[in-house]
Amino acid sequence: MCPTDVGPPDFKTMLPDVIKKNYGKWKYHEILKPGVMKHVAESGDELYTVRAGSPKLVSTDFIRDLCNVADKYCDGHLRFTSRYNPEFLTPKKENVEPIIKELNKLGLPVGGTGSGPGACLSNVIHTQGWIHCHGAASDASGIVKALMDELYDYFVGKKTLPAKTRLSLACCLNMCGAIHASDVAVVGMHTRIPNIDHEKMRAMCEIPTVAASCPTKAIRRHPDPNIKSVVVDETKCMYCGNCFTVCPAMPLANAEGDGVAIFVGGKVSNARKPPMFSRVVVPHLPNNPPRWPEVVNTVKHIFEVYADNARMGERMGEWIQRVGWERFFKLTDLPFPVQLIDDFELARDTFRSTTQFKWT
Amino acid sequence: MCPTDVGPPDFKTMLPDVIKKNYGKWKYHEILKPGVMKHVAESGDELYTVRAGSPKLVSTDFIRDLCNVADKYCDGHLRFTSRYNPEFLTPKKENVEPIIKELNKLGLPVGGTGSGPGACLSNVIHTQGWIHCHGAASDASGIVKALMDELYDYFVGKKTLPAKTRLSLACCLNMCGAIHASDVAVVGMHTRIPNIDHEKMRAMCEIPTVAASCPTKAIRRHPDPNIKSVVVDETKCMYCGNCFTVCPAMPLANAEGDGVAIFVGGKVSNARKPPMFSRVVVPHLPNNPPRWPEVVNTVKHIFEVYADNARMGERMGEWIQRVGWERFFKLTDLPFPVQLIDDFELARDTFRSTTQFKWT
Amino acid sequence: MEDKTPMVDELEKGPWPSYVKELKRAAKKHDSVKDLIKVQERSFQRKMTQWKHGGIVGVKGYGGGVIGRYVQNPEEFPNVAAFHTMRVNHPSGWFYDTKALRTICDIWDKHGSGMTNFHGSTGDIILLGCTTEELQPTFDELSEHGFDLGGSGSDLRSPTACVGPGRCEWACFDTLGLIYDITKTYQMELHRPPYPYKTKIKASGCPNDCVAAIARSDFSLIGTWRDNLRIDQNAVKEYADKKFDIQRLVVAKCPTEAIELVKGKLELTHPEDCVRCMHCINLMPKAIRPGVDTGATILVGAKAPIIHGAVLSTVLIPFIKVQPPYTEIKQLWEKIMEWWDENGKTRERLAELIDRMGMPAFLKAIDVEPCPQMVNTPRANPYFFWG
Amino acid sequence: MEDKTPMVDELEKGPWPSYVKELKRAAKKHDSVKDLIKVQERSFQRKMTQWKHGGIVGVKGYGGGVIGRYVQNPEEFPNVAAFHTMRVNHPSGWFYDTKALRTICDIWDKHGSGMTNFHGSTGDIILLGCTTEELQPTFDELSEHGFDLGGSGSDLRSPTACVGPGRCEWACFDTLGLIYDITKTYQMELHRPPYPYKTKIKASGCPNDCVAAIARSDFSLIGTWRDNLRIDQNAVKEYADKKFDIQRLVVAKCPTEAIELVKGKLELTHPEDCVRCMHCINLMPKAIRPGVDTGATILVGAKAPIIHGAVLSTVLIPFIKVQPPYTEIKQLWEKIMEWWDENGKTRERLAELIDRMGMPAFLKAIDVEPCPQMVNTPRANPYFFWG
Ligand code: SRM
Ligand code: SRM
Ligand code: SRM
Ligand code: SRM
Ligand code: SF4
Ligand code: SF4
Ligand code: SF4
Ligand code: SF4
Ligand code: SF4
Ligand code: SF4
Ligand code: SF4
Ligand code: SF4
Repeated sequence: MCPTDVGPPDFKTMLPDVIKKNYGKWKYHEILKPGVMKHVAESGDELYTVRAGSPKLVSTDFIRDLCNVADKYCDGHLRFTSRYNPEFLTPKKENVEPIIKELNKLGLPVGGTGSGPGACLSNVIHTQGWIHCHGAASDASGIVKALMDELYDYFVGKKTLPAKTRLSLACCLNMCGAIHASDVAVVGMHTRIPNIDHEKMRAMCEIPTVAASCPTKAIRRHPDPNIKSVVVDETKCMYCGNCFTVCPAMPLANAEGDGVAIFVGGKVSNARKPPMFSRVVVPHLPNNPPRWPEVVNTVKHIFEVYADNARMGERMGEWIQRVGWERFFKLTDLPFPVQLIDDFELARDTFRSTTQFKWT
Repeated sequence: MCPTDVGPPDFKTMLPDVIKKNYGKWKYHEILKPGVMKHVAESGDELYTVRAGSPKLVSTDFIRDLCNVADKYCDGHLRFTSRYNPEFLTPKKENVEPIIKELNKLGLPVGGTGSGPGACLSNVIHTQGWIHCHGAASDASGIVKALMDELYDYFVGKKTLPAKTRLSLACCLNMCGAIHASDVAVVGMHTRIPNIDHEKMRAMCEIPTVAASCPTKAIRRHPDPNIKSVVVDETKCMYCGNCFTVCPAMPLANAEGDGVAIFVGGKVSNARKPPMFSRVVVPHLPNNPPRWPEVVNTVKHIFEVYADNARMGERMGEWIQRVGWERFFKLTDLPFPVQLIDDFELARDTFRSTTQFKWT
Repeated sequence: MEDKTPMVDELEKGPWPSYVKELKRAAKKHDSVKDLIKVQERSFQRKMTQWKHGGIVGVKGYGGGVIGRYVQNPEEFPNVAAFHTMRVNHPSGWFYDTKALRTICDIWDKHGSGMTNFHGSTGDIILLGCTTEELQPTFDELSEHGFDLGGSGSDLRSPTACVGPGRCEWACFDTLGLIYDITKTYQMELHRPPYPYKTKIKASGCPNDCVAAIARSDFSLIGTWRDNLRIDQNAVKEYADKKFDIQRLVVAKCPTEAIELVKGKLELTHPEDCVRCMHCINLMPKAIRPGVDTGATILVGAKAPIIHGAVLSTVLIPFIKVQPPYTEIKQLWEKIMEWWDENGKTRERLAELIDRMGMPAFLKAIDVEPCPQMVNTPRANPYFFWG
Repeated sequence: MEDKTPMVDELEKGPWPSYVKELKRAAKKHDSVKDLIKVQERSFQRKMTQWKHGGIVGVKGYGGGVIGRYVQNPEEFPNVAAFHTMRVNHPSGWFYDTKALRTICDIWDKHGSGMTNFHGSTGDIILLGCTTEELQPTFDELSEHGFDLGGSGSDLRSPTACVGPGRCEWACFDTLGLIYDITKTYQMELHRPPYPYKTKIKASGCPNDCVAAIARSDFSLIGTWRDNLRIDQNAVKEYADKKFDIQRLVVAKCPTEAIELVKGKLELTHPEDCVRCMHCINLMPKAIRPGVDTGATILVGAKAPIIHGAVLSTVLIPFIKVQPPYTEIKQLWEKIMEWWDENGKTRERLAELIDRMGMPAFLKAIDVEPCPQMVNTPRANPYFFWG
């Protein structure tokens, strides 16, 4: 009988010596250049970090590649960041350039650090998409690759941003990754009601449960009592997929209707302004694999307008808060369709109850 | 047969000559002293205004008194403000002091003007209370008199405030006067469930209508089918009085439970900050006629703390927004009972979703 | 019932003008007010209202304008057994000549209690306390003298306007003219409740909003301008010379950094950023004025808390010219009323209906194009409809 | 099915590291990934997912940790007919030695597809693509080598921590230690779904919140301090000497005007106003540091949009000391879980339950005193309960 509930390995066994020694006793850090940081401990010890980009969806050989670098320069230690980036840690300054060289040889960019003046774009938090999830309204890895190919210069620091900018993607509005507070979020969205499979419904789902799962009460019993299934009211369905989560007979995928929405202006950190939600600025762009040009261009355009207009150190949401959303739409030249106006539960609080606004 | 639908008199017939002549062509104004303004027209014409306080609930003789003053000094013209204050208008500067003298002789204070540096308190917007309304959880005229006796110096400008400060009162949470956006609002509140008169219920109300009127679904049919009436669930009733509005058999008045709540920090104007709602800071103070000492002292105390701490030109809500509510409670030394935490429909948006706060 | 009213008497004292003094003046002529004072004393003793729930009374041909009121103990207080109030509509801007005022006073002393609210918080002249029999004669006489009732019940309530062009240099449109016109045009809607609930219109000449339209009217018109505010540098210099701290009190408080002091001159360096908040104008009325391409912003949906919490008006039309005969404004209002009337439940105000049906549905129904000025932020949730 | 995958191949190009390249590397060893590439091509062609809705699979004794997945057309893609993912819990802070990593790789090449997510967005090592039969052997071998599963289903999900004391000078408590301890303590809750729905715990060492706890955990611990931040004036001078614009970039952006430049010195002139936003510290890490009386703020209730819109965590405990054995924190969490478990409906997250029952009811149930730090503003509506 194999052991169960052993829990994850104790992180302490995974720490390089310099960290063990200076654990909790760091004094300050410097960003030496994109992707390279120096942390200095109270003891005077130094710790150099090299951060690389990763596609998240990687083979075991990729991980072995990373291990090789770590064995060679980092006494066999490495870590990953909360945004999937591998980080190579070494007390030896002279190892930094060799690590970078090896990583570049592996095709991995070094960068993704910094905030305030001269920030890089870090990796994209993203989800499964068509690689694995049954609910995906868009792909994840594919569209992220297309995006990052275009935004590459922002990652490696050839182009910089006014402040930390977090780009995230989720392939349906479950928003795995909790990307709802990102500077820019790309979200897979259905725009058609579930395509009910009456056969499956009978076999696999309980009708009361299905009906109850719908937040807008769009689902009711099929009018024909012989059909033990349900129908969906087109005028009420908001394509949330909650019914599909509880019942496989209600898939929402639709080649024409599916696509993505773009949300902008969120943040997580408490620096300067409190955390904020991202807001919908483009309600729908089509799925256009493999390179999703509409999505890539829109996101890139938003980055550029932001970089050109925000003040130094101003997160995307802080910038928009300062200049106003009407100015954001003017500067980006994005249309303002009615879908952007909230009509959900807390809609009231998003309305403008003041005469203060700009003509643009 | 008498005429109907004649509509109100045409305001144009009521205007003094200087206004007729300069209608829409005013250039600037000055506040000469508390209660006295000078408006200058493009034409160079001058218009002097003297503003007096009024108890709103007045006799015809009071109005005749005002008319006497207007006849003597204002060519028989006067107006009232949106806060019930009579204003005496004259192109003659030399009439200003005599008008003030006459008004003072009548026992009427002159003041209530100004904003920014050196603002006076204006009149209290208020409602009917026990003088006339069936729903009043507190009085109106009585408590306002008690308040203004104490705050008198702020009206006449012996004491000034950092900025415009609007004090309002409503005798139940219907909030006649829409006092929900006042710097300080006193609101009559019930705290006991309706006292059902089963007899009256049968005679005067339709049970389904009564039940439907309750926003929290606290009302259901009386369990005894012989009693054609309803019962109220104590745990759900929020004493809103909506049932009483539709059915006279459900009065909420209760000598022990009734009292007032204090709301602060609202504003209406769009100057600097957008309009804001007032917020509950004291959920309950007892009715203690004729002078409501608890209420008067609390309001006065809030005025004083505000005057001592806000910056010049800062409305109460602007000040609180700058320093934070935790600081407001610290400075006023008011307790923070759980009733102040929202649990109504948009409650979510009032929670603090950031680590930014003060220890106080 | 004791005739002594010690608690009420207490409120004759003190510096602020006393409503008790007013009651006592009226009581000299009117027995009803004698009883009213006793009723007030009783309320003070019992800490409760002594009035019964409503009752439908009114005048011929009208559905509103009167609030029925009966005392709880008519045996004890027979003179206020029925003590209704009458809402009399006011001239826009609450301007009067003394002749008109004296006329009202005389009529009211003849038929009613001689007590009034000058004014009620919607803006009407409230004639406080009338028997059922005297309602019609009072109305008839008022009507003969050119006065009419205000609103009550599920009707359009008496519209109000700030003093505006009557005395204020900042009025961006003719608030008084507009409101008088609207009041006259919609007498029918004012006097014969046709709607699911009450509805209110208020007009303020500039964003200072001196009638609090944004807080308490279903349809708010607030003056604004599309061009740049005007600055008179000579006057700026006068302020500076008088040691008025322009930087700290004015420039630093501009919400959008639109205005700056540049070498002693006050300049609107970022005119496109000015949100017309009025602050700089308010503080330097001799030096700064609104622009000349003026009009109004229309906002909708303010109301008091019952039932879903208080609501402030929200922007519907960022800019509209306001000129007689006000056709566009009236058509818009009528379209809104039609939608509300068709879809609103009893006692559901416009804001509540918009919340229930959604702002997008509302815009579509009244055929108004969405624009970013309508919102503080676009939605954060992903739940929107197509088709 | 055509073997050509031109659309997928397109994504081998370009500067950003390519997941397609990774797929192709794994495909050399694993037939399943050959099919996976074709499935991806098919998705691109059809613009739709090719996967079926879930299916309950797992390993013995566990209720979570595996996501069942079946392809829609197993005839065409037999090697991914069943293609489940396994969530393997990570060492706190995602620290590894290469030995551990190579072990995982070897086990995964032996039993599964050789494809992974390093990491998933909750923080697990995602082993992507396993047949039903191989699940148990994979688990057994992982377990033998000291790895265990992460969460899935209605359980506690794998808790995560920022790198904290491991490398960051701002860590106000031992994020890694706490999260490791919590993870070990609650293995039961992690592996055998006991709750109405999923629940998450995340810990960030300071308000920068580098694991986004405030956005995505039902129970968020975020480091903070109660005393004053520390300033080293010599280091301030160095920044100034290097022409770093302290006034514009730091002082002017303090949200509360707590910090000021006074004669070249950077002074926390209003320490009581500092809201510990980290901004000044972030910009001048050599000169400014958090205080020394450190601990955490506990916030509750973050979640993604389904069903009532996304929620950010809200302050529950302004300050708590975070020290082993973390008894107080655990007791609090357990009380919250108990209340949620008792009252929550299926698929109702903590935040939604708080919204439904009301924050006051929640506070009462878990016996926490209300304080102003919990709210941005007190309520505006008058609807509160007594008794
Ligand atoms: C490594 C990592 C923590 C970990 O445990 O893995 C980390 C590490 C650091 N963060 Fe972070 N942050 C990390 C994710 C985050 C996140 C979460 C996320 O991105 O999903 C946030 C919140 C993002 C947001 O607000 O939306 C985050 C908000 C910050 C901030 C606040 C920036 C701001 O102005 O809003 C700082 C301060 C700064 O950089 O000035 C910061 C600062 C830092 C410092 C400088 C802390 C230190 O002294 O060591 C570290 C280097 C930052 C850098 O990249 O320049 N870290 N940091 C994460 C790296 C992710 C990556 O690969 O890019
Ligand atoms: C694998 C992963 C995405 C990824 O590529 O990284 C993922 C994948 C799925 N998530 Fe997730 N979620 C993943 C992190 C998240 C996060 C982020 C986090 O935990 O920090 C969130 C937002 C935070 C939160 O919990 O609110 C998240 C919010 C959801 C939701 C919405 C939950 C809600 O209450 O709003 C669902 C829907 C559900 O549970 O029915 C969901 C459901 C799912 C399911 C199980 C689909 C389903 O409906 O059954 C997905 C399985 C995909 C597949 O085929 O493998 N996933 N999911 C992440 C887990 C990897 C890991 O363990 O490390
Ligand atoms: C007479 C009146 C209009 C009327 O049609 O009756 C009026 C008249 C003026 N208002 Fe007002 N306001 C009047 C009610 C209001 C209201 C409504 C209310 O109080 O219920 C408001 C909104 C209050 C709020 O925001 O809560 C109001 C917000 C302002 C403001 C904005 C002040 C601010 O900083 O927020 C100004 C500008 C100023 O005073 O600097 C202003 C300025 C003015 C000016 C200076 C306009 C002018 O150039 O003539 C007038 C003299 C003001 C004074 O009292 O110092 N008026 N003003 C109202 C007098 C009421 C009273 O008796 O006190
Ligand atoms: C007389 C007056 C108070 C005063 O002393 O000034 C008043 C008195 C009453 N109001 Fe009011 N309201 C008065 C202005 C207002 C205002 C202010 C305004 O119009 O600008 C409001 C807030 C604005 C709004 O409409 O939202 C207001 C919001 C209410 C409400 C709540 C309406 C809502 O939708 O939230 C009710 C409850 C109702 O209609 O059932 C109400 C109901 C009432 C009733 C009719 C009581 C009832 O439930 O039947 C009161 C009759 C009292 C009596 O015995 O005479 N009254 N009421 C005001 C009318 C005088 C006038 O015509 O000039
Ligand atoms: S975001 Fe939606 S589609 Fe994508 S992995 Fe999560 S649940 Fe699946
Ligand atoms: S997708 Fe959502 S809104 Fe539409 S029927 Fe399903 S549960 Fe209801
Ligand atoms: S606030 Fe309430 S009690 Fe007072 S007059 Fe209005 S409806 Fe009557
Ligand atoms: S007072 Fe309000 S909450 Fe209470 S029973 Fe009546 S309608 Fe319901
Ligand atoms: S709202 Fe504007 S225009 Fe009207 S009186 Fe007030 S300040 Fe003047
Ligand atoms: S009106 Fe307001 S926004 Fe415009 S410049 Fe003046 S202060 Fe600034
Ligand atoms: S959250 Fe704070 S302590 Fe943790 S890594 Fe980020 S900056 Fe450092
Ligand atoms: S931590 Fe933030 S609030 Fe505190 S002094 Fe620094 S910038 Fe200001």
